[in-house]
Amino acid sequence: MSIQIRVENFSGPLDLLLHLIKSHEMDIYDIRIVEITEQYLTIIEQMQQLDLDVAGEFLLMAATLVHIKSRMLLPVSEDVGEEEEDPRAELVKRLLEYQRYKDVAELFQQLPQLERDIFLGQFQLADFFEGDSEENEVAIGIYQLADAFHQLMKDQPVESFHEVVRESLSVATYIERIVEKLTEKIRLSFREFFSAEFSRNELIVTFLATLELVKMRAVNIEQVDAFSEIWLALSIPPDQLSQISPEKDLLGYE
Amino acid sequence: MNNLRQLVEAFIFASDGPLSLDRLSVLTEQPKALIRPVIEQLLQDYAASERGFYLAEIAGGYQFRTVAELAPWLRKLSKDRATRFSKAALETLAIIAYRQPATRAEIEYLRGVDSGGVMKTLLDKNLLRILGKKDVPGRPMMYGTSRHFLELFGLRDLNDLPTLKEFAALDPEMIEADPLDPEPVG
Amino acid sequence: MNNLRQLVEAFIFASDGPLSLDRLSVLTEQPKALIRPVIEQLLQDYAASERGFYLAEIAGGYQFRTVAELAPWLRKLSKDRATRFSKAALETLAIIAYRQPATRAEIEYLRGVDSGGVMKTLLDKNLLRILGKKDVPGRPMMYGTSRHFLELFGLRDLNDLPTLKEFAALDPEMIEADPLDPEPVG
Repeated sequence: MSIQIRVENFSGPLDLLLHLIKSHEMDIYDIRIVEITEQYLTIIEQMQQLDLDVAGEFLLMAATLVHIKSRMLLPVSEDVGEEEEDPRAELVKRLLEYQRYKDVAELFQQLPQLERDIFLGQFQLADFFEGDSEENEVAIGIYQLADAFHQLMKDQPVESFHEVVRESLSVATYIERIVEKLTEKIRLSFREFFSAEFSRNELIVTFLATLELVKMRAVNIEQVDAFSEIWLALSIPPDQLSQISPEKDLLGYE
Repeated sequence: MNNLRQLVEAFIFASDGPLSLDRLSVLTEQPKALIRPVIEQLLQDYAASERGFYLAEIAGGYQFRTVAELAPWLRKLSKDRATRFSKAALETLAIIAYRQPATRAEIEYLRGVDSGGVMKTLLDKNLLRILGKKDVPGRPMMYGTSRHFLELFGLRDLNDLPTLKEFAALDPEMIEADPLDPEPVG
Repeated sequence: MNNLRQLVEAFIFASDGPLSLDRLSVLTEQPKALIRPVIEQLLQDYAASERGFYLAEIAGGYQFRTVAELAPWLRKLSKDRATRFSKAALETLAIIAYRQPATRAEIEYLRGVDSGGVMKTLLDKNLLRILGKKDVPGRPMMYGTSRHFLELFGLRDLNDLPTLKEFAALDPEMIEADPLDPEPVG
């Protein structure tokens, strides 16, 4: 009989054990541990002979059974005041609990299931409202968030971060920063741009970026008197600023 | 509003998920007290007539669904998008459904096997969700079933799950002994 | 067949697109001559009652559609889906959640694409907040997640986010490395 038992038909050692108990018509509260251990070990052995990859969990259960068997064989000491627990107790508890969920699992299988037994209307509102279709938006939770980060990090070389920050010293990036600041404040003095903390290279790039913006007619430079403060101001409405970005590639300063 | 019924019906029909009373109230700009009787009426109307679909109460909301008896026919639309579950996946789902919030360690103790892979599959299928971390050393993640789980199995809410006692009823010996505390359903 | 009407109604309801008479005949295994009057009846029934949707004849087939007058209302359905995100938004939010404070350059490096637009959307949705400026040349803005982000995802604080290590532990490939380890991971 046991020859037909294959480990992959069981979702785990508890499943296998339950099967053995049932097929030997044992009472789950009074498992004949010697017999069941023997049966269990035979199956495990056969599986190993068949060169099956016997999962660690099945071996662990084998060890548990052997341990319970040995405790059952020990003579019960009469002097002990408290009643000793049946060595099988924990296993029985686990088996009963497992049996419950196994039953529920079978019931789940029988419940009418969406897309298998029950179907929804396929009417798509988006077909009507062209234009505001939402590029495959999905509802997300913590898992999706963590998964997204996990996926991104899988492809990243370790700690390549700091270099990047330094490398971002491109004219395009600085154009964006200037625009960002100008969107906030509309008018800014030159001095506010050229912060004292700037490195030489950054000063140059910031300057080039400013010139580029002037060339694109996105920014005006104003100076009231010679040597007085130089002011930068946006010359186009902020909502048109996005049109600046496509030209980034054409800059060629990088 | 005379056409509230029409509007409610249209919203439920056009929504991609079940619509709750709250949501319907916001959408129709009408108090819930007005919407509830409309829903009641719709539920009755659809239940009374022999229709191809009916108004179902799912995941705390309302949704039109085809009737179960037509399943063999409707499968011919051959959409074949059904989720197929392994035994391991259903067991894991069952444990989490009843014990939520459940940690991976609990699930693995109850099943007797490593369940990481199965859990990841269920998470990917959006049937589980992470509920946060448990306030015990190591702060393990806690898992529960998702809204999509309710939708998939056509459950109103978690209380709609068959009670474990009902299960025990299938096996009289188990009731007598009932060695395990009935798990509160979250 | 007594329930042909029910069946036809269900097929039309559950189909991805309009169903023609021919197709309905094949699906129901009934001659067209029997199906035509059923359709006629359905068309009449839906037209007569003030319903939220009706049976429309589209592209040589039949399909249930919401009534045109309700379009302005139904448009509201596509709005206010708070927890719905595009892939770009999800990635950006994930990076900021895990790496905060994060600058735009960092986010764009990790994603490999411009993320300005997505970040603006997330800021508009009140999911991000500006944490100040980074003390590096250029003083880029640093972004973090907002309180609203925590509420939306049901997190008590940022420590409630799963760590990458825990996350990777769900991956079956990594578990197989040590199959005999009896300690459940949690």
